[in-house]
Amino acid sequence: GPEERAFQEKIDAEIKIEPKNWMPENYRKTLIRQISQHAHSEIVGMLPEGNWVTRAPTLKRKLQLMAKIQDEAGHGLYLYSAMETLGADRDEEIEKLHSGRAKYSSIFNYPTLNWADMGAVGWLVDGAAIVNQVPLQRTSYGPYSRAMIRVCKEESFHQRQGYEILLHMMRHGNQAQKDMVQDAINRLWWPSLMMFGPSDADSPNSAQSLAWKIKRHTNDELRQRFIDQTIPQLEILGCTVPDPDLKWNEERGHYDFGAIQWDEFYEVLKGNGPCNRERIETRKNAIEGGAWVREAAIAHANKKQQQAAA
Amino acid sequence: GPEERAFQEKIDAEIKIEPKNWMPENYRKTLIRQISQHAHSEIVGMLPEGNWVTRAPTLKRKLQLMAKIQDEAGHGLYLYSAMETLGADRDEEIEKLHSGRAKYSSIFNYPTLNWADMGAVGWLVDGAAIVNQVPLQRTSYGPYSRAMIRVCKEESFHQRQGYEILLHMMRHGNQAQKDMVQDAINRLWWPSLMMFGPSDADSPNSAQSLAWKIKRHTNDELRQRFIDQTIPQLEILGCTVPDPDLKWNEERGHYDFGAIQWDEFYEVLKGNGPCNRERIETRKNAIEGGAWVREAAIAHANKKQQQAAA
Amino acid sequence: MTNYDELTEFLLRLGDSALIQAQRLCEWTGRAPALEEEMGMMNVGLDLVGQARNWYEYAAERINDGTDADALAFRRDERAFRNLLLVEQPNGDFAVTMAKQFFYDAWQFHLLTLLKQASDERIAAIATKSLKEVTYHLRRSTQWVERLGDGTQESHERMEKAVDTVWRFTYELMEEGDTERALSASGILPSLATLPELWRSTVKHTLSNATLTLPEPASSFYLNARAGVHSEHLGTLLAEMQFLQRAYPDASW
Amino acid sequence: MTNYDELTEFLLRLGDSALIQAQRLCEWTGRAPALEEEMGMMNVGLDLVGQARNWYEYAAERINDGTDADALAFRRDERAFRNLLLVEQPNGDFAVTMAKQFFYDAWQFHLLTLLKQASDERIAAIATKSLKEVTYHLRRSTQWVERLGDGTQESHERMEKAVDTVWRFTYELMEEGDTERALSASGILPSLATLPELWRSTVKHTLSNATLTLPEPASSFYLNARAGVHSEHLGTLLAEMQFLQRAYPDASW
Repeated sequence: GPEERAFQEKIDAEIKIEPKNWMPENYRKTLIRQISQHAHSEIVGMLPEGNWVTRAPTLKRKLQLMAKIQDEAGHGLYLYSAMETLGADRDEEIEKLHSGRAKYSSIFNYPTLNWADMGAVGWLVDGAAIVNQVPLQRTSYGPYSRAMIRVCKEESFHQRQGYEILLHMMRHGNQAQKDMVQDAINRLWWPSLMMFGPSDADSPNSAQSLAWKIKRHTNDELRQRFIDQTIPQLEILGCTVPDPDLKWNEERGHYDFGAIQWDEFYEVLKGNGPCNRERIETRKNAIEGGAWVREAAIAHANKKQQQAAA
Repeated sequence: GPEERAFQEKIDAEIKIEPKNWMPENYRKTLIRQISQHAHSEIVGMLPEGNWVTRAPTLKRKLQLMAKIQDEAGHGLYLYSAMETLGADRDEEIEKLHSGRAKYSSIFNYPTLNWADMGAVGWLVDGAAIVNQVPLQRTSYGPYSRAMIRVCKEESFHQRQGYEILLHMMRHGNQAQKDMVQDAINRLWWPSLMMFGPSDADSPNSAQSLAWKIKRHTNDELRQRFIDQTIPQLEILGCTVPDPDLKWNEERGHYDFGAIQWDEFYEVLKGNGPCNRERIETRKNAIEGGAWVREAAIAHANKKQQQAAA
Repeated sequence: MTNYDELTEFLLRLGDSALIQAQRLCEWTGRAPALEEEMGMMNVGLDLVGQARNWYEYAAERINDGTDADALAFRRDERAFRNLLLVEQPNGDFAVTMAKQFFYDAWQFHLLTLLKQASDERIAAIATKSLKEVTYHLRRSTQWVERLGDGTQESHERMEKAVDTVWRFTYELMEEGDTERALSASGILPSLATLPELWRSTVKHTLSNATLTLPEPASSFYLNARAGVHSEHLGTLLAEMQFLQRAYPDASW
Repeated sequence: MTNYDELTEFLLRLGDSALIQAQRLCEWTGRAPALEEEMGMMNVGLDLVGQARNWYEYAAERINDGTDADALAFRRDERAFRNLLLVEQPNGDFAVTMAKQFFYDAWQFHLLTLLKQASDERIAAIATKSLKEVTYHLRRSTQWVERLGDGTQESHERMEKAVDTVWRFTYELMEEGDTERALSASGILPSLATLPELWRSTVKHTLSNATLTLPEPASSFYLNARAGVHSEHLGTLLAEMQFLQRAYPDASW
């Protein structure tokens, strides 16, 4: 129809779509799914860090990690707000998360097993997230685009901080600490590459999302960009990644890399990852166990309102 | 009456009273109260040790502490059994404990704050308990007397083990460990002396209990005996007790000692000690939270019985 | 253990209390009843770790034996910690957490207000900076105590129970210790004699707004944070918090 | 980290599993549903710490770099622990604790029965001694699984849920690792190839008696105790268990 044509013309002209503008139902649904997944990921992503925030080794590192966790809660909040501008309901979307109908980034289903994981999560996981998200600052939906600008800024900070944790351990640490860093990279490398999603060939929704400028690059393009920018940093650390096929390809101007174990990715996605069950259980307990608190807050606000009206 | 006379004659002749024998109602009640308090003390006494059994520093020390805790559970069992021969009900008596109507040894309301407490509890607390209990091996009620014989034997073992923990820390430990030992003694000394109960002058039930040979010595006699046997051991440790008035009295042939702060004793007895609330709450949660387990065991046994009968 | 002077003891009391309160807040990560509270608790926790660091740095300078803020936080044992008993208590439900937070915030608020006038400039400066943060903390915890106390029947009962659960540890907030009196007498600190009344007045006001019962003042009972005689909860908290510094004593992080 | 040979790895798998299972039992102290169970759990725990010590002593002799059983228990970090994932899981309620105990006991029972035939005499001797204890453990946990499974409606539901909660960690009990295969091939150990079938058969029998559903065999998923890739629960358990050895590295206890 003419509305659809006008919509696509705006998109093509890089004019942002705003909440009150007409939009195709599928655009709305795709965005709700994408933004809510992103919001869920921020919240679930606090849990692997929560495992170490009580054991951070110095006051400085404790402050950094706490600030990062706080930022993630904040990102969750903006993103749920952006999502709500599309007419979705935060509680309903969270309920989908808890019942397994909504996804979140698979990486958070891996356990954090040593302190270097707090560095590697910042460097690799936030690093991969940023590569995914930088183009989303220019995504076609206005509120999402603006949320992304703020999120990216803070995540770049987290990424540098994470890298600095690792660099410090490699430069000033003892052998046990250096082993921790390499161990963390070994465990988190492949899951980080999986964060960009399946290869373009196996990513059926990508074409439409690209046309709508919800996505701006394919999964494989972003994955390559991440690898290309990360390997030089890895070399400065003096570490390796667990991929014997990784090497610079002069001709392509990119790093070649080995085959990703997509079986593992799909297993984790299906709920069979190492920590899926604990993550969802923790979140469900938080929200269900906190129902009485939220009810009290509402009851109290109502009382105050009635008193003010009387 | 003649029954009462016959009863007292048996007592005077050191013949044990057995469950089926006639006994004055007050003798029965006094014994139920005393044995149940003793049983409760064994059980509550596991909790301060439970605080360190997960942190025992070596496999040997862990095994020793676990064995001690197991023995205490065992003592609780025999003692409740002895009490049940008097027609009392274990569940009812435990309910009295949880509702604050029954007492247990006040010492277990003090916190255990360093590893040396595991030694000092064995040496001082079990030590004081033994001094109290050795005469009870000859107490007039048969089942109680027999339980005491077994309990005393195991507690002597615990006492020696506790002392050995302290001796090892003093002889082979570093300064921090020696400080722990002195600290533990400083905290546990006075509460251990209070374990013998108020001075005879303030102990109204003692006379009757002595006549009935439920008790065989006064509180003050037992306290003096404990001090006299403990101070030489203290000197071997190379430690002190926090009592400036303690000194050998050549004339009396006993150690003189300072005034006991009975205010603190009565406060703790009233439920206002440092850990009374936690101790009772833990026990209540264990018994109430485990109700479904006990019900299941009964239901299962009934099913098996019915199947066997069919 | 190094023999700390009175001012050092006082600084550790402030630093340790802030750190342990923050550590309990960290335990809530990902478990709060609402996203806004994840942020709120982490925000308060961040302020408190920052305050702890300021107090520790000053304490370390005074101790002057090569120790530093991290060593004070991560290498002292339970018996050397000087934090209020209140803050080491387990989190319990959100009502217990808020009761602890509110009682602690009210104490910090009035204490820091007094300490702004300290003749020791370092203390006055840290107090002034911290007070800005704590003013917000107190507003937040006051609101929550009121919301939960005067919310639903369930929240009211939980909040009453929470106050009852932690109340006995509040005697420390009502007690002017010998250390403080000596520091005031020597002119380093202003008089803190009014602190108990200020604290009780704030608590009375808020509990009343929250339709909660104000208990009689708690009385002191054996446990004594000033002498490092803690409840049994602190030991396992420290085992977790200090793990890395203990397991890798020569490491730089 | 010292490079352990295959037999050492195998000994640590046995020792670490016994120790961590015992540590979880210690957490129940004073909290069991009946006094008889306080005794029962502590009794099993004692046997297991004793077994752990035997395996560690042999491992320490093989490592032969001055380490000893205590150092293996209290000075290794999470990534060096080789215990089954099952035993590090939190206790949950009594049903979860019993599900863990039963699955572990059944594994130990059949494994030790096979190991009695080991050509390595030290292993055969420890296995023979341990098996007497474990035979009792298995009888006890089997009875409890049956009582709870076929008890009341509530206990049945809790027991079903408990099996479901820990089942995914049982894949390790069904898996003959490369280490074991190599040790069998070199004649040090007898073949352990039948262990999965033996374990599953015992579990099937008991769950059936207990009117509980036997799940499909669990499949392996990333976590891998053989490589020290544990769940997040082990780290805090070790922080507590190892505290004194970590905080006082030069102490003798």
